[in-house]
Amino acid sequence: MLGIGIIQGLVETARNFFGSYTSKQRLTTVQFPDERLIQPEAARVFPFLVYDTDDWEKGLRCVACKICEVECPPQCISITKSADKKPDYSGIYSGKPQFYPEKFDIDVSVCMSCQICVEVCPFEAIKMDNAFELSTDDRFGGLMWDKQRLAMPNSHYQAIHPTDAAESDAALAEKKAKAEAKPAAAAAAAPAKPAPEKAGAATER
Amino acid sequence: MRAEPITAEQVKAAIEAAVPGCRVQVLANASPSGQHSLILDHEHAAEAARFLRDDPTLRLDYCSNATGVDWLDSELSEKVKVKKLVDGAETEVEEVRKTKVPGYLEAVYHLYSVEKKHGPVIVRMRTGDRKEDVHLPSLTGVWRSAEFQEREIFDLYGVIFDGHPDLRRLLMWDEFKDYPMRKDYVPPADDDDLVGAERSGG
Amino acid sequence: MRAGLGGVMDEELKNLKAELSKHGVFTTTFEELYNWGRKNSVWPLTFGLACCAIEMIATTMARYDLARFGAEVFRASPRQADLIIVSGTVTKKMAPQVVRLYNQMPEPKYVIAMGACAISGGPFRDGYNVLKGIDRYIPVDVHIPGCPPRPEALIDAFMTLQKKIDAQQLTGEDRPRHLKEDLPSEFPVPEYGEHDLEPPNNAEVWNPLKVIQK
Amino acid sequence: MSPETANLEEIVAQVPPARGVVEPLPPVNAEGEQLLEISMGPHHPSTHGVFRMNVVLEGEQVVRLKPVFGYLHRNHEKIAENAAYLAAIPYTDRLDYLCSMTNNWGYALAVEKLAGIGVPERAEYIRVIVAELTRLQNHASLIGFLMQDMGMSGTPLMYAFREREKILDLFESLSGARMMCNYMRFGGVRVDTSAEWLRQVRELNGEFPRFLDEFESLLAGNEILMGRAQGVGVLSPELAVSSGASGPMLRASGVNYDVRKVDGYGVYDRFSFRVPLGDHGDVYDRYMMRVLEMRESVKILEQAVRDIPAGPIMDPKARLRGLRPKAGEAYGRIESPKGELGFYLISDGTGNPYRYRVRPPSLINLTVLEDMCLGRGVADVVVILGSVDIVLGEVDR
Repeated sequence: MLGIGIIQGLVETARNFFGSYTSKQRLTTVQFPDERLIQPEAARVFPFLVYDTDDWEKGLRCVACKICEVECPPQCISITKSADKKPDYSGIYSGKPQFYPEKFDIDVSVCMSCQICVEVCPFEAIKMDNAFELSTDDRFGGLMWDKQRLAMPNSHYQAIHPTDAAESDAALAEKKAKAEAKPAAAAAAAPAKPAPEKAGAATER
Repeated sequence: MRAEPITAEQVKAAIEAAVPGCRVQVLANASPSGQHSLILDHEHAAEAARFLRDDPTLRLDYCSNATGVDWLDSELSEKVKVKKLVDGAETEVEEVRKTKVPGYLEAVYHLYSVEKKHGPVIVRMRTGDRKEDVHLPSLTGVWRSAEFQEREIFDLYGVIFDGHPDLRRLLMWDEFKDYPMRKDYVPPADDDDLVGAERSGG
Repeated sequence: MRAGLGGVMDEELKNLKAELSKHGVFTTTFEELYNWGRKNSVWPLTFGLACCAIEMIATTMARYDLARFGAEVFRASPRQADLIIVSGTVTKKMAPQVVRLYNQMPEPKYVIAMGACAISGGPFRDGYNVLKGIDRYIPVDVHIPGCPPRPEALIDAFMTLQKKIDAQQLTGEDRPRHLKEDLPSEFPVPEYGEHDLEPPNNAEVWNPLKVIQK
Repeated sequence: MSPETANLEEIVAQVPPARGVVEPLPPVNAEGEQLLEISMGPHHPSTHGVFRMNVVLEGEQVVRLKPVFGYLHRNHEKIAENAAYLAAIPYTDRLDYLCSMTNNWGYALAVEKLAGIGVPERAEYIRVIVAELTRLQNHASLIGFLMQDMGMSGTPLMYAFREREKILDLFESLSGARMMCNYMRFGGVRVDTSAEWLRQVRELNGEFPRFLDEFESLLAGNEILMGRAQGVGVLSPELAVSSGASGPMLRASGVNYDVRKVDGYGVYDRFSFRVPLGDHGDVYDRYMMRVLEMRESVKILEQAVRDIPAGPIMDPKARLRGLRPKAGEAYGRIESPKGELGFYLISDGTGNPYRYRVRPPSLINLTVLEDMCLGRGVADVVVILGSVDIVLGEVDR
């Protein structure tokens, strides 16, 4: 009979309508600013630079090797390498002085959030943040992030991506242990360096 | 369900047997994919294509992909050229002989058979050069799927397909003059390099 | 009208209003009412360009429900729309159409540049057919970085826009663009050239940072 | 189209030639009635983006329809030719932006062919899982959009997006992004799935048939839908094959050709699933094809999640950076939800592909748009276009 299909469809809509009063399955609205979805751990939006210790500038892990700048698909990273070396504040380079980025800019108006910079970074220095409320009316100032804007403590990374952060900390600790084992083997009684919190995170794992 | 792969040599032999005078050249592919291709000459390309489509054993009725490639003028330097030079005595001197290989544009067709479920057979055609002699026969009459793809090749590479029913630009606007996918295309200069400006300013 | 009232008076007025509302008396100014009405009935144009358009559609769907912010109806005609969300890559072939749509919208009108491509060309900025940001031809009110921005980010941008509307004054030097008679509400539509759009940008709108040589 | 019954000459004769547009149509037809030329798009709510059709009407009937492309031509191929092999993966996400996972796969498959990289078994299974999830969400949203085009304002699209969000949540928790997953790598996938994630897939997969039932009782028997869709936009199997149509559009015309079966790429030959075929090749068949394919995808998912082996997810020989395949070329194709997605790569031995070409199913499926629309009304054009399932990012690239 003509109309049966339509009535069937209307029954379905009615079921959804009334169901929305009882079932969370059918009423999926998230009242966004007041109520937020829990972002999954893997969520990524824009990169940030990890630093250890309390000083963002001294503690940046980045050594300005420029791998991310080269590999970045949309070429939105711009790095200027320093002329001098800074002491190893972050404590992950076994005390050896390292170059540092004099300038590290990411143009987030170009960034495509692909995470390739994170994958290619050999120093665990750049990671993905999950903050997304970034709308601005400032076209140039607001979307060109310099290294101060990009710097985030390692604790932030541990907070937003706990699993990945633990892995990254462990990898660093292992690397450090290896690096320390070499001189230790050569000069048997080398004075132990003050262990930063990294080692602790690794043993916990 | 998968059919036996057909080799490029088999197809070449079949075409040459069926289309008298057709010059077919097998282009070997060194990559692990092992997809070798056939270069057809212009005069017999349409006929050969029709044969490939209609031959009951090949039955390549499905032209999956048609695309253009731009090969720039290249210099082939052959180091192994061993030359005899009479310099008092006969000596063998290694000489680097450079031969200019003129560039050309190429149209590549990937053919499959829906009926026989085999493929791909890859067919190529090459233009004489990159400037004047850029004509190729259109295969739209054989496979309708080439219609838009040949238009795209015309648009982006500047290959003129003779016999195409509607050869207009596909993606760029009609007033556009360049062929942007060519390797030597230079995009219009951007008066302000924005990234540089931001970076030194900010 | 706020014009003529100083900052101190403003503060006092606010306190007075708060005090009154405690007693059940609600007061408003014409400006507040006007802005309140405008900010809660921003109708966007049904206008999708690329990837971000899918996130824009997702924003209007059940889970994120942009309708909660007064953007209930997406209008397909620019004549009925207040907001154009430039959601995706603007190509050079498309740019004249975007400007034309903007011109056809009645004042007051707003532009949200959603996603990297609309702001600056984004990942596709090196393409020969890609416009490096829609702000070369029309003024943009809110930029959302992201590729594509999450639906929440679009809602956030929408709220930024609402705040912006709310803060607008009806008189004085700082009054918004649509109340200044001498400012244009339409912008010239670029034309297809032989190699590029002509002109490649609208100098009246496009105001990039100047290169500072170090 | 079985070889026994097919009379070759008849088949070949049934393919109408491509139509030219060389001379403009006269402003009036033979009876002196005015012809009307309208430009649908690039800003049109039913064109799924920035597609444009120049339509010439005689009364209400379409007498000519010429698609105009390029409004989203963002030079994907040129950009990829100037970048490293790795850098093109996130760009492939943005081709068919509803199906980033299958785009990744198509490109990864072509590069793996080009460079001779193997893929571990677990990665192949993960690829199948994410590809079939992609198919589910693509087909669900396509049906929503198609119904929107028919005038069912909002409801089916709303339901489809409700389910789509669940799948996007899975993608996000796996890869970090809802739409632009950037998940696959040459020789495997980027991150491993957790047992919890697989459990969620199993759960979603268990619930999905219920949604499909609902969807079907909402739509399939609807008389208005039947009236609008049946017998509209008929595509003959001969023309479908000749015009390179692929995916659900080809199979709706009754041609049994599914790259998953024919090429058996990945581990698809290990799963039992059927290839649904249509009878009439009209809009309704194309709609039903998506519904039936979703049911098959559910089956594949069930088997894949059940059988997924443990093991590595990356080929040990594969490297992330600095891939330099030796000179040569490769064409790899997969069955994306839109149709046959191919990638054609030519390597000249450097770190960038010399030629990088995407075979876009959306564009090639539009070859026959005019043939399907001729003689129909304007309202049908919208529906026929909707049933082709195009995404402009892929049409124009």
